[in-house]
Amino acid sequence: MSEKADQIFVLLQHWLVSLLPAGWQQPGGVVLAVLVIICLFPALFALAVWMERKGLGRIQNRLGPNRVGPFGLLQPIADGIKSLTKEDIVPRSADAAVHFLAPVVLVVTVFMGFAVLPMGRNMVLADMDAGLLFYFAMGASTELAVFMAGWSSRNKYSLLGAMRAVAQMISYEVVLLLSSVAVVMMSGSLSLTRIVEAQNHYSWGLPHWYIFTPWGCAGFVMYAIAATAETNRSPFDLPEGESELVAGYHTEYSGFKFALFFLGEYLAMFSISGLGTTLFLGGWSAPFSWLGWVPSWIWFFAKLMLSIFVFIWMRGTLPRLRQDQLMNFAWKFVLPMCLLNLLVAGLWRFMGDGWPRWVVCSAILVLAYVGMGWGEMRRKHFGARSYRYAE
Amino acid sequence: MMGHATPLTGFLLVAALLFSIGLAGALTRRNAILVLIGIELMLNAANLNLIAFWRYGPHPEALTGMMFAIFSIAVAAAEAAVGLGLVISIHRHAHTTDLDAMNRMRG
Amino acid sequence: MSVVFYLLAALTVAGGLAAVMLKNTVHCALALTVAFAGLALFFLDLDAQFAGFAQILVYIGAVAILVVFAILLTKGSETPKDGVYSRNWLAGLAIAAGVFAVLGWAVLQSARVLPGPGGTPTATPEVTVKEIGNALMGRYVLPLEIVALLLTAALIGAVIVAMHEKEGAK
Amino acid sequence: MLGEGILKGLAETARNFAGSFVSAERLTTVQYPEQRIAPIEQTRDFPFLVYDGKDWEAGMRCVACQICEKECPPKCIYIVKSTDKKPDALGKMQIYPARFDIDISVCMSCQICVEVCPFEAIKMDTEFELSATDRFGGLLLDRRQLAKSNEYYHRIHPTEAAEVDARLAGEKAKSDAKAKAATAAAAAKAAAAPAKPAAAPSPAATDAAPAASTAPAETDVAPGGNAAGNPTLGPAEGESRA
Repeated sequence: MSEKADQIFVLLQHWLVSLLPAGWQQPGGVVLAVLVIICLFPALFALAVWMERKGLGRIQNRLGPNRVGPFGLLQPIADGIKSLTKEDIVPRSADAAVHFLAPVVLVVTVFMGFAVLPMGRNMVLADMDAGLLFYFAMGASTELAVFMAGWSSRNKYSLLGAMRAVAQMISYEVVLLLSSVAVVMMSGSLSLTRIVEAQNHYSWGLPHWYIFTPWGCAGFVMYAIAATAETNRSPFDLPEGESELVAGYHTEYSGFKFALFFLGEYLAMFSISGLGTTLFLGGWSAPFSWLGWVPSWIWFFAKLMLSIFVFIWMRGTLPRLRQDQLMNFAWKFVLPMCLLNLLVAGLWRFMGDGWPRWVVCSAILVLAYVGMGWGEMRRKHFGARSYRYAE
Repeated sequence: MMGHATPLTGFLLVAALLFSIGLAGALTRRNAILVLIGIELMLNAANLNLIAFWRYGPHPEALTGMMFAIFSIAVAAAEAAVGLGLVISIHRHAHTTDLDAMNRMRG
Repeated sequence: MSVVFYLLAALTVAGGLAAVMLKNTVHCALALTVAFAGLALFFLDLDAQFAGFAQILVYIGAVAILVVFAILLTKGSETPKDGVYSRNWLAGLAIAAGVFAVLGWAVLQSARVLPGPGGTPTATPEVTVKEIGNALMGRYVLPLEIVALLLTAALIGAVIVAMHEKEGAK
Repeated sequence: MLGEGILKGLAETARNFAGSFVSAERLTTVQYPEQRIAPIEQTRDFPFLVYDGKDWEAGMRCVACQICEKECPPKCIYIVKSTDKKPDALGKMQIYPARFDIDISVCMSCQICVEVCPFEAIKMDTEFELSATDRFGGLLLDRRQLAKSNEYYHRIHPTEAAEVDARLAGEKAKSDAKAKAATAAAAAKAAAAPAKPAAAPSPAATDAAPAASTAPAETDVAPGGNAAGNPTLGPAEGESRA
């Protein structure tokens, strides 16, 4: 029975596709899967918006929206309708074509990132051999959309916000790539389905997820930092710093285009935490061997929602980082740790099974972390601020 | 997907066209950055040729064409970085990116 | 000539032409990314999956942003006062046309002279990333190390060249 | 160790998040239109004019002295003096404002008008649900809308209203005593007048007496008069402000 529940969606797809004439079967299946993704994730986006507003409320000792619908569940729909009916003002001096294209490019590239994520046992839209590289290729083109948005609005604040956002996304994309290269090194393949299968074994009931190895844990922490920065969230949301940059690169957008940016940001959050669960948290594999009967796609979406909650939790807690702190942190702390993590992963691979490799690898990583952390904190003289003025 | 319907010459013609467009851009434009854009286009046209010959060549499993293309992508990226660095530092001193104005070496 | 090929060719050539001819430099850079995307689709069409994704990642992800940053840093986005084309643009155009004529002639000649492999492609090779990895670590390990060295040198060089001189800056 | 602070912060917010489900008193907010938090006594929103007794027009304390109009920083008060006079609380005939407008869309609730008013005529209200459909006319409150009874004032600012009433009652008592003294002096003078033909030789004494009696009356009247009559800037001002 559990096998049928696990493959319920795949069987559904085959049954629907079988209704089509023979020639159209293969493309029909793909179109069906694309339709599912395009409907499912905006629905999850509405759920995430609700979770975020209620979660932040609870963190700040208040209730959060509870007027529209039971427990405020219809609040995202109300927001959606509001943003659809709002007037869409395009500044006269804005560059109309690029101004219109920016949100479209952003949402399209973010949606294409979902094609390679394995959401359940053989439930992946496109099982590419170089799936991870495809994902990062799509991730890289969102920066361009951000720049287009910032530049085309012809507004100093949005240009400043766009420059900050692009600089931040580029430096943390390097970290994102390097922290996932360690996973590729260990699983031996760029295809995400094989990475999940490599993690899908159990010893004494505990899964072989990569997060339970020293290099995997360090890699996951750095991946989480880079993921938060890549989606301009919580401590790294300087580009949309309301206080000083009004709303960063989407200042001059209103109505539906602003809703598209909002959707784009949340979809990026979903896809990057989806990739995080696939690389480090074992994708759709169950946390314990005796829980194997639960359908695989439930695990994927449970982990996804958990990481969304951690995003919200961090947003409710951490103060915003300044631009230079943010860049220094990326280039001077996280990147060296990532390179060291690659060495440690190599060491882990060739030290063979047994407890010594656990001790050695974790010792190197902890020592490096404490050493660099101490070095970083010692030089940090919290004295008066020094200002550098542009000539 | 069964073999390609388009013969090799199609790809070569497109690559040649792209190459000459890049060359035209590099030769006729006044702004230094647009000359670099032209050069990027020429490099990409060469990549397209490499991949086309690899795909239509006798031994595609030898991966030579594709390896060349990947290395050429890496080198082109490095070249673009250094080229733009130069343009920025020239702009800082001469406050112009106009190629016709950069004649201080004429002596 | 399949429809896909024509579509991609049109997209790429249009992107290239726009990148060269537009007046506003930032529009040129965006048109350049369209040309890069067209080329990446060409690579995917030629079953070079790894090269196609690498092209998107390196060119659209990095080089396009680099060009755009350079344009903004050198205040290139304002339309230049004295015309967009250099003085002797006609000569440049003539040279480019000449080059295209020569290349085109050579391509058409070769197609006529060498029938057979030039025409139909061989069976689609199953190129997996593992093979690329083995090739990179096997036959091409030397170029790989040299390119690594080159990239580091270019990284440091570009930073030093474009870095802000502390003392003695005018 | 780097990152320690982040973990402590996350733990704190987690405790807050979990706590909000467990203990209700953590939640500081209420469901506004249905439940309301009683405004604290010092709340102030927009000014209103106090009147004694039942009839708002007769009992209005304001005497259109226009000090508040001059002192108001955003200049949102507009007063037109009346031509006739009406008796005020102390029975003295006073001018009253024929027109007293406050534009609450301009008013910034700074309470300067309350501080400078020598007659305790204008106080700060705690009413904040004043939204209007017409943004200009709807937010320009005229004399009728501004006038509110002393009892209302006692309800919203109990302690302050009590002090004001005490001071006004004190002044009233003083002016009554003075009035009584004045009538007594007038009666004594009238009694002294018929005796004058009988006692012609003692005019010097009566001259001194009236001078004496008028002098103290003068000093008595001055503070009381000033309190009730046209205020002149200067010592009297200082006294009523204190």
